[in-house]
Amino acid sequence: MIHFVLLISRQGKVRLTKWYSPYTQKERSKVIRELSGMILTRGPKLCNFVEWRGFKVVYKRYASLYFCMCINQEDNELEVLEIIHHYVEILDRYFGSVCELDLIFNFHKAYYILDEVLIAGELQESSKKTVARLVAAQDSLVEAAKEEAASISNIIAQATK
Amino acid sequence: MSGHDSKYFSTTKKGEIPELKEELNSQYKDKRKDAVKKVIAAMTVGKDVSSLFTDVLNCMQTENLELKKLVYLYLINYAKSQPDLAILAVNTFVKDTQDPNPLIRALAVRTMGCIRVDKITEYLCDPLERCLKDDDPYVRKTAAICVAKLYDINAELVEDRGFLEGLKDLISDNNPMVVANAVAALAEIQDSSSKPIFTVTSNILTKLLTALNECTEWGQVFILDSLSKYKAADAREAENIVERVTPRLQHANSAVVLSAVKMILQQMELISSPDVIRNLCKKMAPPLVTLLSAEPEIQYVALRNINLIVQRRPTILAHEIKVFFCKYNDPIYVKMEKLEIMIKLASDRNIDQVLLEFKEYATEVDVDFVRKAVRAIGRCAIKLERAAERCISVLLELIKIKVNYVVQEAIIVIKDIFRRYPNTYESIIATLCESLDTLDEPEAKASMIWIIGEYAERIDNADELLESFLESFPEEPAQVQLQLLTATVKLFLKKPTEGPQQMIQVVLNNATVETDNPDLRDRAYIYWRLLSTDPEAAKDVVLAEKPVISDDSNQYDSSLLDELLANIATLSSVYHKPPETFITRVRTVQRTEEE
Amino acid sequence: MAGAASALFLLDIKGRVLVWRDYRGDVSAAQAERFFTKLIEKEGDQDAQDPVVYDNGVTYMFVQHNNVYLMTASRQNCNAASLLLFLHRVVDVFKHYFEELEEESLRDNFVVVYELLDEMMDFGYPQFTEAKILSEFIKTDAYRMEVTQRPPMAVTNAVSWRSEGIRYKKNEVFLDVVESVNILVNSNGQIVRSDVVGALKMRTYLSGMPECKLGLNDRVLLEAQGRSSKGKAIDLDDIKFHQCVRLARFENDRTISFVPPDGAFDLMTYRLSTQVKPLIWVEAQIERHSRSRMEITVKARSQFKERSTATNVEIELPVPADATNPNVRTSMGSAAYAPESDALSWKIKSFPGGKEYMLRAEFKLPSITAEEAAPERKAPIRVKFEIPYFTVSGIQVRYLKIIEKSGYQALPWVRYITMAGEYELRLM
Amino acid sequence: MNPFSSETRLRDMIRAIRACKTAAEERAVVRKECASIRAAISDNDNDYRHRNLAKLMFIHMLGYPTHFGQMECLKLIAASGFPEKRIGYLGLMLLLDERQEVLMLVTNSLKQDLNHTNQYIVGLALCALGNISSAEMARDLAPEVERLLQFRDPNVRKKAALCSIRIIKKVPDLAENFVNPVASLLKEKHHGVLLTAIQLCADLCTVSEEALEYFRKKCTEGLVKVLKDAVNSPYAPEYDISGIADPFLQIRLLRILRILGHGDADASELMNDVLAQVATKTESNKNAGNAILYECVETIMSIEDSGGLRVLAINILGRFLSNRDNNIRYVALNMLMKAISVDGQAVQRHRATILECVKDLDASIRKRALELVYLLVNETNVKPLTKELIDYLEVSDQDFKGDLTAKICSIVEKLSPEKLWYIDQMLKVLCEAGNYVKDEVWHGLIVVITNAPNLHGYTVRSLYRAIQTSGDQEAVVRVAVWCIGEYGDLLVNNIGMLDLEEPITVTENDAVDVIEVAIKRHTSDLTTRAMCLTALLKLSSRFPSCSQRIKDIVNQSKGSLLLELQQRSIEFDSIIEKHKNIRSALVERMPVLDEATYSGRRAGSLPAAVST
Repeated sequence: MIHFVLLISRQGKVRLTKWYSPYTQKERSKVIRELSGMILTRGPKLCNFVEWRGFKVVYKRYASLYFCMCINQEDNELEVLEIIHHYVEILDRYFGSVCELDLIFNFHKAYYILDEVLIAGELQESSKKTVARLVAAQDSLVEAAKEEAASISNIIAQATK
Repeated sequence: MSGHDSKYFSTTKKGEIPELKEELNSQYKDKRKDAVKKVIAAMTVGKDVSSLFTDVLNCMQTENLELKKLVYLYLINYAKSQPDLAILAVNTFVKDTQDPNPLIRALAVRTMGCIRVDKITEYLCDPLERCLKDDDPYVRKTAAICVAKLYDINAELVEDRGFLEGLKDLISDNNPMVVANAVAALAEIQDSSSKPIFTVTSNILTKLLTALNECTEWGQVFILDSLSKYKAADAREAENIVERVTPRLQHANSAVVLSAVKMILQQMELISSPDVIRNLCKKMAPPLVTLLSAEPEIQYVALRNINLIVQRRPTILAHEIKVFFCKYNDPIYVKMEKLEIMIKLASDRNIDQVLLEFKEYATEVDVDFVRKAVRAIGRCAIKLERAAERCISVLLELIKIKVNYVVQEAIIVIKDIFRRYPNTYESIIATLCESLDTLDEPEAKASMIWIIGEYAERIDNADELLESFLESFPEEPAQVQLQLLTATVKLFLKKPTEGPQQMIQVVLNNATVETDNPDLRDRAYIYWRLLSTDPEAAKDVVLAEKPVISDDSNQYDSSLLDELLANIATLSSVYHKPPETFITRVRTVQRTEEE
Repeated sequence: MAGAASALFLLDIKGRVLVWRDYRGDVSAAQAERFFTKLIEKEGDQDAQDPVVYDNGVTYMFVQHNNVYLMTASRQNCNAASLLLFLHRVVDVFKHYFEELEEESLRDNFVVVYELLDEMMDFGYPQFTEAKILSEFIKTDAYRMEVTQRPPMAVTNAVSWRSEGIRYKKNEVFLDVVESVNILVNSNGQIVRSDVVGALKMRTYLSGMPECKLGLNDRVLLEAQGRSSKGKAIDLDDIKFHQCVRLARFENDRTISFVPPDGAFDLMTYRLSTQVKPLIWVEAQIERHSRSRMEITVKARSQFKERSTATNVEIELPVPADATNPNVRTSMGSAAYAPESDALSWKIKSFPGGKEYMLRAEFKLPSITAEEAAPERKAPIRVKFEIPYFTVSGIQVRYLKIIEKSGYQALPWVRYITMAGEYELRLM
Repeated sequence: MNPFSSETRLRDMIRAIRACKTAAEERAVVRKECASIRAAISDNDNDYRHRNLAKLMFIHMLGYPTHFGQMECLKLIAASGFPEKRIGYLGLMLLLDERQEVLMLVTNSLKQDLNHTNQYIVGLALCALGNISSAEMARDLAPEVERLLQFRDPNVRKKAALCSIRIIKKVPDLAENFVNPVASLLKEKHHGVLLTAIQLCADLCTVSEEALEYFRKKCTEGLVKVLKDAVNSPYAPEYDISGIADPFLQIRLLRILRILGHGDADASELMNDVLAQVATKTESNKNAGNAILYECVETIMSIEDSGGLRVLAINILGRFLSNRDNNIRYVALNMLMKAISVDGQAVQRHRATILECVKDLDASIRKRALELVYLLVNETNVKPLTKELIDYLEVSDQDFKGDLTAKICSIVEKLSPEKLWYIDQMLKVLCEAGNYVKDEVWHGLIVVITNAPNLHGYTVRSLYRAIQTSGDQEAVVRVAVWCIGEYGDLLVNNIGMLDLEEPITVTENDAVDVIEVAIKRHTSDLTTRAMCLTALLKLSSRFPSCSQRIKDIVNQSKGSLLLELQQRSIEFDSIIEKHKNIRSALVERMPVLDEATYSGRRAGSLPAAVST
């Protein structure tokens, strides 16, 4: 089970956090501090796993961003690396050559996508295409509502002219 | 997994090094300069550009000072990893030390000293010899420091080439900055050598005191620091020296002030006239107080030092306690030190106000600070007999707020108050016992257990209270176990009834065969043997009269204090530890560092 | 006790090395960075960390400025006061060079930074930190000339803060006497501490090498000169001088004589520890009506002579961090909620002596409390103000003589002002 | 009403925050923003609610309190439109977690949304419930979720499956309700559904023995077939990862087979073939393939014995261990830990490689390898292995010394062939890293020393030497102080010399010196000083000529603020001064703690050292 997902930039800034197990606010900041200290200082050739408080944290660096997932001792570290990559590829498709700024200004979209990939700390979907389709469908629901609202306000505007 | 990831989020540059190599060898001066800048930039962000060594070296021979500085900087960084190539730089270095421009001469000699490659040091000697006698003081002051550099790399060479004498000559130099650097260099060399190399004679003293008036603020610090080791012949000389140094107390640079204070305190040891002493104390107070308006980091150093100074000369700041009251925005490290000094300066005269402050602090949010404030109240009680009662009533007020860590901290100090004023405040024991089951810190638990054992005859249910701890005996930390052991023995000796008898059996068993802690076992066996061989003797031993504790336990013993005071302004005075406890000589040999 | 820094580091806000200068080769950047990033990570709140830290044989000392840490590492028993102060001076020098010292300015100017680090410190010993003089021979790119520079005489001169050959068409000196009143009032309304810190701030625009002499109504001096001076003379507790002032001379006959640096500097500071009546007195009453509503009533009173007027008065009243919708009424001035400092800020442009003003404010609080709500720090009420043409001490500049061999005349302009320093009144 | 229709303002805020140079600046910007949001909330501002919530989420991510905005999530969720609900649920999941009481207020909205006609709204509700549900909510809403396992759209079914995992973890006794629905999901073709159903199945098996039995009986065969199909499936771009068809599915299948096969020969038998196929056919040049192989080896190691398969697995292990990729080496060490109980010999063959891994640059690998070495060590290899580790202790990282020391001590203690060797090794460790050892280590050492009467003299002399060179290691000082107190007579008289020993000359005063130095050392802590006092009492009896000097030292602690020191000092002073007659009886050799009792207790109180 994935206990939490963290996205930390090389500068130590938090870009996304998702907690599937309960941690208090205080613990959360402590976890983030501890892990960024451990992970950001690791050299490039070292393995992508760090042992931490009886858990394992699998991380992978993409340019300036570190994607981290915390899992149980007995979970498959190599698979989690694939899950991270799976998520990154979906992000890349969605944003079209994703960059850090996309994730900063559209952080909510990164969360929406993550919610189509993981629930309860488990993998939900192995098809990137399906995820993309589901996110797009929901985006267009929002678009439709927006247009409708615009036209209603138009009508009201017309009527009250 | 790798290979196909780089396309995400990335903009990586490739082939940086070859590109730089090409630019470094460009025929255009500006391009070369830019390239060297790029190399230094890469070096700065931690990239390994050592492979460009020869190419950068080629840019060394230049009229352009800026470029030269950059190349030198590069050399300092990589010479060690490329000692054979670094030799190639020697010629230019030597040439530069003869340049008509003093800036370049100094730069060359300064840089060569930073290149810690044995083979280069040999070539350094001749130029250094020249530079020590250079016409330009800027070059001489640089050369003076260079001798210390060389000594660090190869002490023998320095001695053989007579540089120490050269350095000593510079003490008589007509330029104060040169004198100051020479003194700094000599002091450092002396520090790392067991041979007597540099001692301040009265002749040197005079020269240095003269230079003191004219050199830069940093130079003044070097001079004052090395002079503070000077042992005056008698009180008169000491007074003379002090007179020359006191004006420094008015300097705006707080390091100069602290070093002057150090020197004055040293000389004061020789002065016996109470008037002079009083006068000096009066003079030192205002500058010490003003240090508290400096930057917080400086305040911190000042406070650590003031802590030492008031241990030796309490009168200096006796009337200044208010300046140590904490301000809202003081960093916590400043607050903690202020508290420490407030305790030391607390007196019958000011205790009421001090207590109000402590009480205020004890309701702050920073846990460590609150704890320290609570403890401070207790320490004042111990220190000031007449104020003890007021202190205790404040502690009881705080206990009533029922913040767990405040209660525990209070119990710890109250135990000390009991030992300071036996048979005076035991009436509050009942209040303390109310908090018994909330204690979870070993020291607080141990304190409470001690209180119960010590006053077992006055606490009706002492046996019940102690018994409640027995069950968890094996899991308790050693500190608590030891107190439980002693308290039970006391209880048994005071009330040798059935209950305590059983308890003592349980405890002794737990503390001997049921534990592997050798110290606890020893302690238990000794009690056991004592109780079984001679119960009367046991009473005499265990319940023996205790000397009353005093508050000087917070003071350093005199020899340590001497040493720390001699080290005012230095790290030793910040740590309150003699230098040898934290200085580990690693000298040039650096531990192998990756990267 | 000799000792010096092994290296000097400029680090970013996360503790990573931006630029460093190795002076002794016995502390590596990797080692320092590893230590320092860990230190920062451990302490969520950087204020909590002592500025002097020991790790594995090395002492690190650091100060922070904006988003940059300046840190020395040392393996010896070096002079901590001197090195920490040196770091602050390095900040000043960088500020002089780059306007503002921050990560970006260091990155943009790393070549000059290296040059300065080389000049300001040698083998870990502080050497020279006069920004004005440094900038005569270490130039930023914009002013770099191809002519070879030489070290200015001042670098090694007894007068290390002023270069020869300064010329002004009009020779002028401005002297501001600024007194800051520091006060601490405890929650019982008692003044527990008060003092006045004064500074003589000078700006000199003088040609050549002027010799200056300053005369104050210093009681010690006047009495020594046998002038009876009723009421006019004052006692200055602790005087600190800029390094240009001849200390020995002052010690001898209380004469303040000096060759001033060019431009702005603090000639002297002094302290007055006599208790002063708080110039502005503030009282606050707080009522919590329920979990979700609170009310503050504040009275502010000026306790100085009516002929003086305090200007730019700002009274900062602490409020809970999650307060909502302040509803404020004042009898004078305006008040605004300043969430960035968890306070209500009451501003009164002009506050004549002997007046009293009122403020009443009401806040709403959210019904849901913060998770594991840490007790809030008990901030005091803080007050800022300025009172022009007035000093608490009564200090007076009797004369400022300027003598230069060319014999020009330069008249000093003197101003007096009193302002609030650390002015804190603790709340109940 | 797009929740982000006024996106510019959110962007502006993010920009403003990004422009801050220091934490203090950022705090100021955030606080101002929060204040205006609080004002809007208090005005019950509908238009900007979604935008404010988005801002709060960003602020929350930076670690600032946002409790005042929690109710806003509920309001948005209760709105009718999808856009409001979408942002409302996101806020709910980010700003709240299962511990907040406010969360209960959302149960009703959730229930409605789980029954909504719009499948995406159902999806949002399932997702929220799956991520932050409390036990109470799980109980209340389980029937809804159970029903949704049969929803028409597979994407809702898969969400319901994962949501069920959260429910049965919170309320295990609900497990049985889910068994039947899951069994039918396992027959589906949709990968998402299959993936999540298998996961749910695995979790059901861990909470319910009955569920396990049921699935073992009914589903093993089917799942084997699914795996076979997956392995042999033709290229399907949608699920392909570097040439492998849906590794996520394969891994989950291998995992569920492991659970079903464990302890059941029949079930294991059923999966033999397919496991062999996976083990031999999977490409091992990409991470995805290795992830499958890793999972497969674990399954082979866990299910009931089949010699042939095990050989395959061990071979894969060997290949992994010699891989240059650190990730692969790391998981290889992991697998070796599990393989050790199955085939110890095979693992022993890799000992040299593993030992090298202990010294690896990578802390993660070092730690794994050290755990493994601990399991590998036995009577025959303990000496060389210990030597290697102690040698390495000298040069190892500060951070690693604690772990390393603990393991060495544990090994030496467990497998020491003779006492002399044990004592020598422990002294080496203490001298090198005495500040890193835990109390039980030096306690244990003293137990062993006391139980070896013929070595008392040798040990106390060795310690006398050790404290001269390693006086800065607290544990060395303590053990030395104790032994000198107890065996001081053997020290000064060179009693019990071993052949290998060099004689040394130590006077009674020299011995007392050592204790005096230790008690006065600035860095000595309370325990060490207290031990010094006891040692001094013992020596006052063993060395009567030093009695006065010892009394003086003891006396110095009489006014100590430290309780223990004061009490001891007073008692011991009284004994030395007034009760000489009984003194020697009090401090005669201390009864020895029976080693068997001791180690028995040790074994009982300490959990097995494996995989901590």
